Amino acid sequence: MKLEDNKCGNALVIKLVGDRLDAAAAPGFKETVTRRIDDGEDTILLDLSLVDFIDSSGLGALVSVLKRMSPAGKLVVCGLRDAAFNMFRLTRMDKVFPIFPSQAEALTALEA
Amino acid sequence: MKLEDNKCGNALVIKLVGDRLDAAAAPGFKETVTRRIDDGEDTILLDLSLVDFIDSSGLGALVSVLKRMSPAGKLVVCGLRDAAFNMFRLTRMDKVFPIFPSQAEALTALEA
Amino acid sequence: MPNENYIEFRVHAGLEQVRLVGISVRAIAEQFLTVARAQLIELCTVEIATNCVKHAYDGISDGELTVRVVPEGDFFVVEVRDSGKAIPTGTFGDNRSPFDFDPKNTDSLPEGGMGLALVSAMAEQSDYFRDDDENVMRMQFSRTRAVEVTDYF
Amino acid sequence: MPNENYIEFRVHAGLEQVRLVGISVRAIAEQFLTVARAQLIELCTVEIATNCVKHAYDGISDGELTVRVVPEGDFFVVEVRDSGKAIPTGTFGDNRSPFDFDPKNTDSLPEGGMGLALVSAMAEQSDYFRDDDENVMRMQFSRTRAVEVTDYF
Ligand SMILES: Nc1ncnc2c1ncn2[C@@H]1O[C@H](COP(=O)(O)OP(=O)(O)O)[C@@H](O)[C@H]1O
Ligand SMILES: Nc1ncnc2c1ncn2[C@@H]1O[C@H](COP(=O)(O)OP(=O)(O)O)[C@@H](O)[C@H]1O
Repeated sequence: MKLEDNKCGNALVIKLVGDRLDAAAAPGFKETVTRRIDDGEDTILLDLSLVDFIDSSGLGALVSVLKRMSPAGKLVVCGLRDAAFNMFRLTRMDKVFPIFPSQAEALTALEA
Repeated sequence: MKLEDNKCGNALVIKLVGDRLDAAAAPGFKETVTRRIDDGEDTILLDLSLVDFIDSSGLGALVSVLKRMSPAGKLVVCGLRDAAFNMFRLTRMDKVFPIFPSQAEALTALEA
Repeated sequence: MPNENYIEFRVHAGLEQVRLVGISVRAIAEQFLTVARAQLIELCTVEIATNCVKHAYDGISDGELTVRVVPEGDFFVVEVRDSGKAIPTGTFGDNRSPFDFDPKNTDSLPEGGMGLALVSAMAEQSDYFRDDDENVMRMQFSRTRAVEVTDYF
Repeated sequence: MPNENYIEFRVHAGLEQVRLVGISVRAIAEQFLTVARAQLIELCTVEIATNCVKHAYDGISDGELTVRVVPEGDFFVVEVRDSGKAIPTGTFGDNRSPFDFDPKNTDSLPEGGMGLALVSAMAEQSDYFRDDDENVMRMQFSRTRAVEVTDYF
């Protein structure tokens, strides 16, 4: 899976370019995002608007990178399509990750 | 496959309720439409707007009912979706069957 | 080393199964090719699998059908196998096209015999052969060639 | 008489194949169930097939995976088979849910071990058993029950 980075003010926007965050894609995703966090990024917005399938391996990778953040850091997601949103609700992860409809709304909230 | 009949002036509108006109659906389709023709219908509009797959058996059934019409009769089709339209073009049947975008346009042409 | 990147379907040789395999093959083909090309691949798969049900196994209802999809390399390959009757010699590769009709002459229009002609025209390569006691139809669709429907016939 | 209305997939046990089988199973499920239910069925199929690749065959790369879909009767049944290692006794049917976490406590969140729990929760019935030297996971999804995502957990 390709990831596209984009700095917006303090926030690093990472867009997943690919339609599946599954066992094949999870390791690469986790490695790349972990590297960004270790490089000092502490406000991260994951844009999942192209993703229409997340399995437990993908979700595990999301939890991993969340755990990697410093306590003061912020990691939020946006652009969830139906299948991805259902996966968050199914696993109660919608109570863990702040979820925004779009990049714009997420960025406004992160700046506030 | 279910067929819905509807009389509009002189024309009998037959709508295919089902998404495939294939080897499983073709015999029933052919039998029902043939019966209508034998009952005296001579202006028939086939609405294929729900059909997204036609194979050679389906096409064969369409040709069969066309051949069954009296020389003075008219049989036209409308509502072709991409896959169905491609099938007509691929097999040159677009030169055989008058094709209209919608029921309304077909009916106007049939009345003229 | 055999090519490991394949999906093999095994089903009872019935028309309902042909439909579901066709839908699956299209869904897989859409991962590698355009939607329009994937539709053509579904069509060819259904044509050949329907022939297995109707001709190879005619009447005998306990046959099995195997469809193998190999989405690798330059070609998207679909192989359909049955263990029914062989296609009569000369049927496949017949040069007369059923689509060579006169559109104004209703009597000249084909009511059947179009399936194999469609496959010959749409697959970049198609071969029929016997393998032990099985009939195999192997169709290859180019993954790089962008084909317009109007290119055919 | 065995149920003839099945689709069986045979593939090499690899993650790319799991993806394609998942997509196919969803396309078939959509013929019988709502899009949302079909997505859940794809998810469960992928979870179990991924476990075969990662756990049952760990490292050994020449395994095969069989997924059989039976879209008949009141249940849509998906059966996943491999001939790798058995699931350790007690793993499946474990009652502790990985989703029983405290959302405010990041340390309590699960990074793995969610696959089998998802399947137990989403399938109306799921059973794991050995059949000769194969592992079989059999999942049954009700075709009549209309399930909301919020019904789970
Ligand atoms: N798998 C097969 N086994 C035996 N005969 C076959 C098979 N496939 C095709 N045939 C023969 O070839 C003919 C042409 O097939 P096709 O072009 O698909 O048209 P159709 O099936 O509509 O007749 C069939 O009518 C049949 O006689
Ligand atoms: N097919 C299998 N063969 C052997 N062990 C398995 C199999 N499936 C699951 N397991 C074991 O059960 C555990 C839980 O599986 P699962 O809930 O899917 O989570 P995960 O695969 O993310 O660890 C796995 O970590 C593994 O130890």
